[in-house]
Amino acid sequence: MPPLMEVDDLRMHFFTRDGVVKAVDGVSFALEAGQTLGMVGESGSGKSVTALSLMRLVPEPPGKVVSGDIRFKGESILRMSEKEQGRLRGDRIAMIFQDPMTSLNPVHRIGRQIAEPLRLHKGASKKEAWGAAVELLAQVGIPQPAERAWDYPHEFSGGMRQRAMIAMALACDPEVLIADEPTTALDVTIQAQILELMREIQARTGSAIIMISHDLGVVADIADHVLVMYAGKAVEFGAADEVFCRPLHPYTWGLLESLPRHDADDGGRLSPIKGQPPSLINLPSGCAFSPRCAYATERCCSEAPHLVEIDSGHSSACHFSADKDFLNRSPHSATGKL
Amino acid sequence: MVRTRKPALYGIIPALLLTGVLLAMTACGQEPTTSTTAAGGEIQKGGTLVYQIGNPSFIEPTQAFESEGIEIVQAVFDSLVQFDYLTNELAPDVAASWEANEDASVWTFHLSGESTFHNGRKVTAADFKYAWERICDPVNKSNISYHLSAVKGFDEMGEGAATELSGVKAIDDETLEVTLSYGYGDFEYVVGHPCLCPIPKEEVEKDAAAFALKPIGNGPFMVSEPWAASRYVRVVKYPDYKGTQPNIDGVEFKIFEDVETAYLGFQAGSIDSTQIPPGNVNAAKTAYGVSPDGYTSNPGAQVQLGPELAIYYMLLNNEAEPFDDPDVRRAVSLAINRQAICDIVHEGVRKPADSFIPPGVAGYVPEAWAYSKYDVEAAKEHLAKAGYPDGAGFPIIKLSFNSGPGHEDIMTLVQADLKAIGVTAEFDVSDAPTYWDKVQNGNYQIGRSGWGADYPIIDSFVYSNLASTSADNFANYNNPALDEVITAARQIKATDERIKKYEEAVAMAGEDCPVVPITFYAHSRVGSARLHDFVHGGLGMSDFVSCWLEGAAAQ
Amino acid sequence: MAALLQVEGLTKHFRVGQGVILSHMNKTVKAVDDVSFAVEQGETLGLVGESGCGKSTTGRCINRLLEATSGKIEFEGVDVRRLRGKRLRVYRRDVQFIFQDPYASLNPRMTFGEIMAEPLVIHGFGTRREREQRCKEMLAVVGLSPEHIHRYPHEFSGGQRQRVGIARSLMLRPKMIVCDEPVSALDVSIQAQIINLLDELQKEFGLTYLFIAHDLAVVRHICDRVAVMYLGKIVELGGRQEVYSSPHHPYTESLLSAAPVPDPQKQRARSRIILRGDVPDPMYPPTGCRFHTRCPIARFPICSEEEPPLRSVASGHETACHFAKAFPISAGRMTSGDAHQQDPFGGFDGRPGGNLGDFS
Amino acid sequence: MLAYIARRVVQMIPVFIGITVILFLIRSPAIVPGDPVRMIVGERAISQALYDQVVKENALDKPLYYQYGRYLTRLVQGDLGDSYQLKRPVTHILFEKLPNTLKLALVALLIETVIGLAAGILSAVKKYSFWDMLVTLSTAILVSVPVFWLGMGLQVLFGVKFKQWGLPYLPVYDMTSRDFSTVVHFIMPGFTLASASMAYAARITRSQLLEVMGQDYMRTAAAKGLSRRDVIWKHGMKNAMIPVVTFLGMDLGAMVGGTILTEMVFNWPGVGLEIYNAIQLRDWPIVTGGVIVIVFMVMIINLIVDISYAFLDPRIRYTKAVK
Amino acid sequence: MAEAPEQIPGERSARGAGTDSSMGRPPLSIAESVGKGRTLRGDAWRRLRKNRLAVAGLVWVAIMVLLAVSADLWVPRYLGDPVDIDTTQAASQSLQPPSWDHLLGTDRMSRDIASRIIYGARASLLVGAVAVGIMLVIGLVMGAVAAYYGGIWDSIIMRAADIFLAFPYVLFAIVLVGVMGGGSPTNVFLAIGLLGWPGIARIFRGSVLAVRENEYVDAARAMGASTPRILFRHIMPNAIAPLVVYATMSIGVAILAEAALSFLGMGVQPPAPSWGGMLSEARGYLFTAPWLMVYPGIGILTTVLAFVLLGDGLRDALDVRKKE
Repeated sequence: MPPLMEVDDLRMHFFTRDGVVKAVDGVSFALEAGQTLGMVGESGSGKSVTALSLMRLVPEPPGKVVSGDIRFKGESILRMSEKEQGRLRGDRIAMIFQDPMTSLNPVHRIGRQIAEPLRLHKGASKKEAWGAAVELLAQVGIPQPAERAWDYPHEFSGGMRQRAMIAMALACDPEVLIADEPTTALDVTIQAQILELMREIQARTGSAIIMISHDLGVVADIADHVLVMYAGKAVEFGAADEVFCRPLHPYTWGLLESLPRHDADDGGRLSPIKGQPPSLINLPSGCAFSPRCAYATERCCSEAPHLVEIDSGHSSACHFSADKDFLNRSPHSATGKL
Repeated sequence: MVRTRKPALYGIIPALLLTGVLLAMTACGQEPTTSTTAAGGEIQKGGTLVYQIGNPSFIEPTQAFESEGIEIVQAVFDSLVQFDYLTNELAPDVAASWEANEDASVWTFHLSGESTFHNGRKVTAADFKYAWERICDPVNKSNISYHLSAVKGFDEMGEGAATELSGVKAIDDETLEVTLSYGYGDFEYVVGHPCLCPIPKEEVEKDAAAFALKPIGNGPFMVSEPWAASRYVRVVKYPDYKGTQPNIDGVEFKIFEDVETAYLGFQAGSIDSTQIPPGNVNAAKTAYGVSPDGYTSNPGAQVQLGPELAIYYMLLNNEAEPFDDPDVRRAVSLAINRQAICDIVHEGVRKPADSFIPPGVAGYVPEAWAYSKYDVEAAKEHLAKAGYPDGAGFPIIKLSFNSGPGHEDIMTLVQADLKAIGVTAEFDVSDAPTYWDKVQNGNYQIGRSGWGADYPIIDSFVYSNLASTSADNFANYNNPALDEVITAARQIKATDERIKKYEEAVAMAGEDCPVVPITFYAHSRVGSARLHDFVHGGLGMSDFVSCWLEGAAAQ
Repeated sequence: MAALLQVEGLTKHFRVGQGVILSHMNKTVKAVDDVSFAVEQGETLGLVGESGCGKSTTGRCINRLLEATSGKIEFEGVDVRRLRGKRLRVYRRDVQFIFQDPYASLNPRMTFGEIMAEPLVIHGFGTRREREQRCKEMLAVVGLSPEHIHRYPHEFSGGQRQRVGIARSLMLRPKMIVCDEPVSALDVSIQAQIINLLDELQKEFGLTYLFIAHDLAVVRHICDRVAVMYLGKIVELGGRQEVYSSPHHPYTESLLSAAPVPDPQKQRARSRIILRGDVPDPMYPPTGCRFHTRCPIARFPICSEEEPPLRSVASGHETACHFAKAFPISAGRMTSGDAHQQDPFGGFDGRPGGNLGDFS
Repeated sequence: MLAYIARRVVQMIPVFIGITVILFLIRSPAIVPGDPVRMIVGERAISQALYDQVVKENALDKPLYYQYGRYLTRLVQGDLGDSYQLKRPVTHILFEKLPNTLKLALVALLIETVIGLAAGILSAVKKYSFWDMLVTLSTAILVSVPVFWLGMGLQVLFGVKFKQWGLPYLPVYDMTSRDFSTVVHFIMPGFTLASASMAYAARITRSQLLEVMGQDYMRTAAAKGLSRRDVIWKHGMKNAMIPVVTFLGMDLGAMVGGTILTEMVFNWPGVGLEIYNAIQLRDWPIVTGGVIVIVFMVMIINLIVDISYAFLDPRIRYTKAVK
Repeated sequence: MAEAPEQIPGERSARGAGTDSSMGRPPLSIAESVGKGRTLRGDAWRRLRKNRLAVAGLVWVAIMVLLAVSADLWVPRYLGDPVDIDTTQAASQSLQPPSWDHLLGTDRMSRDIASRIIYGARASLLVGAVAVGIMLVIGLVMGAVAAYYGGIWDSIIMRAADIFLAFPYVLFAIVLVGVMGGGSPTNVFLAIGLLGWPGIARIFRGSVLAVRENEYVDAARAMGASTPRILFRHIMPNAIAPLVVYATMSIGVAILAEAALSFLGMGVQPPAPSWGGMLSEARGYLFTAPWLMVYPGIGILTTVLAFVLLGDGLRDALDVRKKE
């Protein structure tokens, strides 16, 4: 049986006046029901575009899928008609966006917005859909849902809006829930509430979640699988414990080393990755990370590595990930964390 | 007499609308044309004539002072006497006969007794007294009271010291006696003005506001519905009218703010008679044919270009340097190429003025004013004589006038002509009220004016503009000898004698050249192809009685 | 020795306009309410809290970008709030500011050189050439190439711009720098670069930092002492070690517990406190302890009736909780599982135990 | 909501007073040259007694502030004075003309809304297409063309030439006739008056719609599975229309005041033409009275727009009413 | 006042300029560190140049300005005097259709229309520029005061702006010129300028308020910059962009307003040529001499259009959001 959702060497490029922006340039992963995939990377690494591509929400033009495939239950989404895609969206695959402030339509009532997917996909009557919307609001923990459904988004607080967004996404019991930085705009205590809610929902509905975040902590908290992205490419993929505790890619090492911790003293000095992320129009030849990589060799500058499975279920896009000596040079091994 | 300068007209296309506001008699030279149908066929009855007018301020006789209002009054009311549309000859109307005393200071009018108001009541002498007092009553602030300024008691009433005109007496229902403050042989013409008609007191007292919108008169037409502001005034024929019954059923006076729009409507076929906007005369001549007498429109000869009894002239401030010197005034007058103005601005419709008195007014003498010709060399000579050889030392002067394309064009040409003799003139343009303020206060150097008589008498031109005692003598011309001649002339009862005396006065003034005549007005109108025997007279009034509409009855 | 900066009873009210023509109908928001702390020479004090807690306002009041409503701010023993004219300028020379947004804090129409030279120009230092020289040096200090002096901000990434912002703050050799969320707009790898830079500059120039941030980890990394703020009040103040490893205020503890750590195994093992509801509207702050509407241990009337003062709980460690000592830390702690049982979705009505809590 | 309306109404008062002050000064002898008595009585010679009477009747001997107070008091009672020329109450004169101006403005608003919105939506939805270019260019031309020139051109072409060529034509000349209220009479003047506004409406619609299409909630709507069409119509339109409706409302006010040129070219018997003629005659009561009437209407329209704006946009409706 | 520059503070250790810092960080390599710094203005200019319509507008404006400025040098000699007439010849030269002698024909007064259009451009551009200059001066001062001082000043100025904005533009311009007594260009400038300032003031005020929110303004204040410095160095340059667009468009609007006033006989007075005045003269010749109406109308249309297109282009070019 094919996996619930499968992405195969996806390349989404933007054709702009200034050149071709390779926003997503080779991303592959598979997702099973009930799994949570965390997608991490810095801004511009292509994680959001990947998520939007899964929903076919990237405006085309300027965007264009130049190669690769996205399959939902073995069926290629890319080859579906627009109508079929529309039937999938919001029904089988739903999405939550980063900024709950702007992602809700300011001139429609919350209840109506939540009811809309039901009316669209389930053919519910206005009344039924409204009732279901109130129900959903209750499920995501909005007090007095029957009254609050009549509110407009600006009358909700940030946390409540994100709950409403989640309710909207959940309306049709989707099989895949894509969350694009759902907590970035929120305070940390509210973030904890939202993450808790998502965990709760997954436990109840068994849907798969794709959690996109730049915050390694959030991903570590919620994901069981992690995809690390850099400059439009997937550089590491594996189970969360593996990726966080035995990272294979120097970029992942760098990320973890850059991060101060609030749960322990970190010895006073961070080890940042040097330099700046590359321009997506003008990617360096070879490994995109090579200019910033402390371990880069000549081969890295000329030959682009592919995502290769090193351990079972743990892959990395580095020429040297299979090299045990190389891995021993990682800061993780030095500090004995490996 | 109305100085042709009042209202709305001046804003947009003043020169054209100026043609109106004249009434009187004329004169010699006009062979009455037989007004039978030119295009053949029987006179047909019925139909409504659509007639373009500007937007009137008033349509009731007490207040009407612009041509558009007076034309309506003319159709709706009959005065004591009337003028023939073509010959301008005096004829009886409500008054069957009249006579004056020796020095022409007491006039007695005998009413025919046939005229009735549209409400059915007979017109009496008292109705005239009522109407005239209404005009003179300061409460009504009428702009036309000057017509009656010769009547005894006029000043007292104007000052509020008297409530009636002591000079006007209704001896009985059919006899009206008018005593004047001074002898005035032309008074019989004055009472021919359409606005000096009788007014039914009972209607005004019932509802003055309603009367203002739907005046009730004694003329061939009656107003059929209240005046629709800015849109139209409709009149229909008055069935009980005792005079000549009109051929047409009525007239729709369609109100247009500007002639261009009206002319568009004419071209599209929905207007029967309109003025022709400047620039279209030649094309219209070709398209519609020219009326041979200039006054009568018949199919195929629809363009009416007849002269009117009015003159366009330059005012020179005779009191102030440098125009206090007659030679300077003569130089200016000689410098102006009047023919060019007529050709360029008026498309040849108007004629160059060679006197201050327009042809058609009894007393007009061709080339009476010797300096009113175009002679650059002579102009330069006079200028040199005044001490400004080739304009050297001549101050830069201000050429004042009220705004409006017509005046601007003429002044542009005048400016160019003055430049040719070395005189630099700068424009000083203002809106009409401001301009007239300046002129009245003598606060100008060269200005412009137009003058048309309300009744075609030479006195209207001579006294008002040239007598030092006249309030309208804006040129501030002061010649005591001339004043004496005019005073003498006014008291002569015999018409021919009187006119002779006036001719003498005109010649005297011509030598001094106090003002500079430019052109004699002429109208430029066009009638529709279904319109027969339609006369628009030299007095600016249209005859709606004798015209008829082809095929109108069938519609 | 007196502290370099001494803040006592700092209060800042904002008026929120609602009046038609006159402003008498306006409401007041107490953004900062009676805040006191001191910053010693050479140390870094962290000011941490969620959005709207008043930490940035505090920083701006200290720098006189905002005028405090009341309270005392003393810098080197001088009352800052009374400074005018030239003396204010001298003070501003000594206390510099680093802003959060590297995009908004640099004038887009000025080159890096002009931006960096501006403090020198304002204070009348150096000739044109000297200033340029100094800019080049300082660019090198913050890790940029001196050639960039003629370049414009929009040509650079956030991290590079933030370096220029830092360089600008150093041009006048200040004694103290107020850093207002200097790294929160930056990506992880760049953030680490800037943190290290700030660290090094402090050592190099003997700087004192007032470090304002919402990221607990960054604060822990860079600060010597930490003040935790909630709704305009300091709820806990103490050394980094003490506050992070033995927080006395339930809010501090909740905050620490809510921030996940980038280690799945550890994260799973951590206990969690899920706070109820949202931060109340600062226009209508709760009575008593401002945290009581969300507090996991507020079970007594005193919490909603009496405002707890900041009390010392250990040497150099103060906290503003009525029960800071009565309840050992563990007593207030709940696992996530507990929280669910009590209040499945965090009690969004915001009225725990019938206590008032007028927020919406 | 009531408080919001009340606040808007209260805010209108100083503006209205300011306007009356300016208009009062404009007609006062302090600013306008000339003797006000002469303007009132016209040019005929009058006695000193009558002169004094006019001065007294019009309080011309009183100080300026007194005159203003008198003016304002009468204004509030709906008395705009009598016309110098026509010697009738200004209100009567104006209210004869006002319906014509309003009708014309409403027709223009209709034309503006239909064409402007359609063009704006078309060019936004088909951004960068040929249609978009066409709309962009033609709106630029429409805002640049002098209305009187456009009006003249339309008359010549559709009124006269078309008739001459035997094509269906539009009436241009008999605006004053009895059947003046028929629809065809309104087409050309309406189009002329609406020309520039139409272009602005199209531009605003386009930019608003484009702006809205870039908003996050549009992506949310698409993520729910709505088709592109539904996303735009169900989620985009209402948001985009809020500023457009505001513009249309404000523009109705502007058009009421901007009819002078159109009325002149089409000989349309409206307030604008009346004011223009009155300026020529220095008939200040009509001029200032006409301006006051128009300004007052503009203010009322703007107030209605503001209030309806609050109804359209829930963010405004409730923010003030929360507590 | 040339104050001797003070020593730069804290010059404790002589640090090698340009060399690696003592912390051993090499300068970062920047991908695009080639070439000179790109100014915002340069960027805007580059974007403007890509907009063909805007470039067309700019070129047309330039041509018009050039024609208007150079008119005295050649127009009277080659095309004919725009004002002077030889009355003896005028009748025969009147209303000539376009020909090689008179490219755009002659008017009733026999003057060359091309010549008059060029001089009319001078009048229009002058009115546009001066009127917009007046509204800019008033508007900038009012807007800046309202935005920077706020409070009561803001209220007064903005209420005053409301009062002026409540008057319909065309109507009030006509009334104002009517009151001041038409016929003087000064009155036209003043009327258009007086009516235009509230727009400028509002935009500038809004713009200043928005710019003032930027942290770089705070940064300047935190450094101790004086109010004038903040205003002129930081706020003005950044707040001016929308005004540039608005002012450009306003020139077009002012030209239209002047044409309307002249058309109504209240603007530039004959015989001085103006486009509106020429159209007013042309009214009677719609059929007999259509060129009288066509060319001045095209003159107005194209010139205003040029300013509108230029304004559109500037708006896009100066829009910061459109960078990237």
